[in-house]
Amino acid sequence: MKDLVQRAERLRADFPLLHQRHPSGSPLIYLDNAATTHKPRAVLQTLERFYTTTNANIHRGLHWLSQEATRLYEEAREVVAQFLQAASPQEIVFVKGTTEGINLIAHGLRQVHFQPGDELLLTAAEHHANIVPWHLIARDIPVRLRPAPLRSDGGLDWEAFQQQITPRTRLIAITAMSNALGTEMPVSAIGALARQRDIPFLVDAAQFAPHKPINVQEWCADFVVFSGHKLYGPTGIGVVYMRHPWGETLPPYQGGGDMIVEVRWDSSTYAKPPQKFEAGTPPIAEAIALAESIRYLTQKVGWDFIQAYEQYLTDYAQARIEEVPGLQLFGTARPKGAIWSFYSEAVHPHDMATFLDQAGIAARAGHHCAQPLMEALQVPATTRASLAFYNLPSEIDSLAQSLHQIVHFFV
Amino acid sequence: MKDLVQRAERLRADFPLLHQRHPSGSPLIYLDNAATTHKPRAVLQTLERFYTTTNANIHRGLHWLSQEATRLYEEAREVVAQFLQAASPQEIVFVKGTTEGINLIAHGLRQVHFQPGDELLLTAAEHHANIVPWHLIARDIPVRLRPAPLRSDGGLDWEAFQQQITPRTRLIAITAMSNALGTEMPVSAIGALARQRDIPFLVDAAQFAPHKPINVQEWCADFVVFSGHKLYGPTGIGVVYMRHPWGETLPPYQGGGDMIVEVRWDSSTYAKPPQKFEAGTPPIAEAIALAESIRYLTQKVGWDFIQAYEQYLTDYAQARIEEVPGLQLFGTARPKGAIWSFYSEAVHPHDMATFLDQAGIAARAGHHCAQPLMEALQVPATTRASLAFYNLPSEIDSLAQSLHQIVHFFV
Amino acid sequence: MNTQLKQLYQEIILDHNRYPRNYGRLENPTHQARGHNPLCGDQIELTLQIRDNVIEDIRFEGKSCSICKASASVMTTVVKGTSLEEAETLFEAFHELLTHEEPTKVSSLAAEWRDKLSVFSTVRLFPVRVKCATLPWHTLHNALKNSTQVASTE
Amino acid sequence: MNTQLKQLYQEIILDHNRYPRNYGRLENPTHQARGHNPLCGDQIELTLQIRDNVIEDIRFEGKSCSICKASASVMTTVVKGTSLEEAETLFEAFHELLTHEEPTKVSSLAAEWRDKLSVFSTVRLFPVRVKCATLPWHTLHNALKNSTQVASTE
Ligand SMILES: Cc1ncc(COP(=O)(O)O)c(C=O)c1O
Ligand SMILES: Cc1ncc(COP(=O)(O)O)c(C=O)c1O
Repeated sequence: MKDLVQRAERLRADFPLLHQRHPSGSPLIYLDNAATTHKPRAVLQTLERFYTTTNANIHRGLHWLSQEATRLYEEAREVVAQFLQAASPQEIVFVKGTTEGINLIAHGLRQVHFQPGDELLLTAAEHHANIVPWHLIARDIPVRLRPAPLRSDGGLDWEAFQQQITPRTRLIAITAMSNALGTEMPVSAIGALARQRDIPFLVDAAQFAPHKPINVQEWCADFVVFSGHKLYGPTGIGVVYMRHPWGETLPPYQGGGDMIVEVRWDSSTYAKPPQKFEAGTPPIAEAIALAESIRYLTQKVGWDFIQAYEQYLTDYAQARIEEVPGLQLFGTARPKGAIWSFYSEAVHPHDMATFLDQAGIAARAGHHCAQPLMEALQVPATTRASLAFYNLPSEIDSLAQSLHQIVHFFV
Repeated sequence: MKDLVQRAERLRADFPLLHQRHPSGSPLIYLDNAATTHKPRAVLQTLERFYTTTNANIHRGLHWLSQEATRLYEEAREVVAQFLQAASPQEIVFVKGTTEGINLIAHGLRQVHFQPGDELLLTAAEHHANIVPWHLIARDIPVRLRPAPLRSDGGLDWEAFQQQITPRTRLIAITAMSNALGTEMPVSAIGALARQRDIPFLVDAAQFAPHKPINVQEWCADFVVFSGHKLYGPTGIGVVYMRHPWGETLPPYQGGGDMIVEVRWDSSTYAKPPQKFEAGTPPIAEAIALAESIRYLTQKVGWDFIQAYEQYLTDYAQARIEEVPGLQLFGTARPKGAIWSFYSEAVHPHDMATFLDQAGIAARAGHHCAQPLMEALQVPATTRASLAFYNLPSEIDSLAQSLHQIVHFFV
Repeated sequence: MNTQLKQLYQEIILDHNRYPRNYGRLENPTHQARGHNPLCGDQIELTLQIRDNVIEDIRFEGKSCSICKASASVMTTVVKGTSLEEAETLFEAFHELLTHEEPTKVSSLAAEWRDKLSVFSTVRLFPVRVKCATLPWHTLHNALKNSTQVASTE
Repeated sequence: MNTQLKQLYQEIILDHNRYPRNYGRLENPTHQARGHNPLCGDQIELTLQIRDNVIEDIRFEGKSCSICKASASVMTTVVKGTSLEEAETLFEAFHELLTHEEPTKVSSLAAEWRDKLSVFSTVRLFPVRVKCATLPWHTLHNALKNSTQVASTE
């Protein structure tokens, strides 16, 4: 354990933001990593280097800078393809983030896949990003969302899930890891089931991606989406993996430059994927910096360390939070990521977050963009501590200590 | 003149990239500013500062960092509102870029505005970003694009434009400045006409924004879009101005977190504009850095200087390019921005760009995402030199000299 | 626990949070409204008995944080018995107190009201909590307009 | 003008650009195809007369840059009279020449063909121009499959 903690302490040096102080004077303790993560120096340097040495628009230029920028951008696509174990970089589309990614897929499926009355099977733990896009397309093609329930420990109720598959189920779309609870879904099992029945399978990996390695082949996934900013990369960038030949099947999402073959006044023809889905100037610097964050994560930090250490942190946090009187802890099912949601009848999460903030602790209180889940848990909101490999057991001690004080204050 | 040039020389110090050398050893001469611009140090420092001191997700957090990030993000919205002379920051929506902006508007108008057979009036100089989105919605609601012709000097044929307005014209959507020719369109005149007839009016200001100040009130514009990366800001960010009450009228574009009021499994209700149109984590750092690029442009550089100096550069470039034998110059109509497109029967633009590149000159050859315009000009492509306030007359001399050599070589 | 936090969570706020006044629902309200802060989940419902332009009775119910609950509780004690115009004046004074750097309206209120409302002046130093404190008042505002709309502080 | 550029635009390429061989259209082609590089606007159209598995005649037409035009011109002189299999071999050798760091196929070609194709070996040093040189060959490839598809090097 000591080795792991020391390693984490050394890695913190890569993250300038972590060394700040809260205006109250306390050292900053950042436990809101599920909302967004901080950026290692390597990523910031990549941004800086791109803008000061290679900045140019891509694909359309014959000149040196444009060629260099294009090369780096397409290299980033290869890095992402490898990160996901995709069969080809052509299956990788750069978007703004997870939310845009799911909207892009929903828009496409509306046009070529769904019939009125079709059903989507989801889990009760979905983020709004995997709910609202389907409501939006339902205005054109009425489709119905069927959420599979969770067990009381926050794990998926596997029996119930299977029973919710009907002949009308035309998409299974699930989060790989609940952003509110941290619990992991049995993605590969669901994928096998989906493939067996020829149902397209979408995985929202926004929370999973920073915690565990992804293999889209093992998952049998047709679509996988995640966001750069939650993976130690910049804002403004995300990824859609589209298994071949979905890229051919889906119509383009946005129209504009770079996604066309020929444009006439009365019609256009469209490029092959992935260009087909990348209309206009994409987030170039962001894609290149995302590749660097993936390199940093997989090469410098390493999955072995991340998984071992985060497992330790998760257990440690559970033990310390459970000691706080009157706190209800959600999502104890394993496997799970380093995210804990808790609730006290005596202290509203909003009050709790204010108290934590004044102690320098950045935690999140609210519905975590998962209102239906909150309803299922029968709480108005929870307080959530979400960890990264740069968090320390001593920070969890501070959290626990503050929680004790707050509960004591209110009771 | 000398004063202006000296000022430009001093401002170049703010742009690290400009001081590079091309691999051939020549100093880099960047004349591809219509594709994308370089970033002043102030903008890069803002990105760096955000990521190292304030990085957090916005709107949803009670903790200090999140409050600070939210404040900066909303301040950026105010800066943009002021930049455009918008009535309120609520009229400003952050998107990925111009292309996404027009797609967002097209998507909304498809649902609440267009009827099959409706017409859109455009100019013959539109960028694909203002053509293809309308083709995409035409799959659901057949609408027809009516391009108004240009005069032979590249200016809008005003008589013809007016004649193309019919009772079926349900949108006027024009570029304020042609990205291929640099010519300016009579935006305010068109806006007045549109308002008179109650036709919504969309202005693509992607090229206009870096060259001249915008006043959405004078333009009588309902929608204005532009991209950060062409305005000395980062990639991955753009702006949609939506005149009140269009933000209320248009349905949301993408669904997800932060754009909702309440989410249930069977339906959602949506937030007020602009949040309604900003689903998921927006490009936070990018929006904040865009505000800095606007501050840099309007406060440090200043519109007076930009307009005077770019006018000088435009004239200077015209004179020097006209001296090259056999070059046809497009878009001589005034007023115009600092963009020149030219063509030689003897030298294909592709060959020309390769020669220029080897001389360290970054110019663009191609259709400039304006294939219909190329067809109207009866050329397969052009070579384009697009200038910024950091370009120098000596760079134009180098361009002219290279052009002489190239033409000589091929003839 | 720092001083600001102590000022925010003073005894009187904690007291109203633990023992909210006028909690519950009126049987046959003449006016009612629901308020909702979707960002944090605060929800409140007001039922009122208004006769001859006077708020004769008022109750609140709902799930909310302590600031919101205390604010609702204090509000009910303040507005019970006032005319609709007075309630509107109180609403404005309270709103100003929480959003202006140098509020003036609250000082021209009757002493009893002023003292009760002033308890919330520290909330201004916690900008993200301002909406918690104002939600009950926005909801009241809607109820008085007999608006069926859900008040939202977003 | 630097050396690389001189190698790219050697006299023989300029010559084929100025005086393209087999330029025009055949009246009654047995095979034909159009090629298009949407990025730069290069367009070319091939018409062929194929009998008994042999390319008896071939013409090209179109608007394109000098590299593309010269490549088309050289291609027509090379493939005229070859069998379809030989043409395919030439296509592969040419493609490899422009895309591999150490091409081997071209050296096993007959000397006359090898020399003609090798003129384009410098194009590999200008990655964005590779598509210009290969477009005619991709178009030929399509024509031989009697494909009606428009070849695209994008
Ligand atoms: C006039 C015009 N409109 C739209 C665009 C598209 O902008 P972006 O690629 O940033 O979306 C451009 C730039 O390419 C442009 O010049
Ligand atoms: C599981 C999950 N899905 C989707 C999202 C949306 O991601 P973004 O806001 O980056 O689009 C998030 C994060 O908020 C998430 O946790």
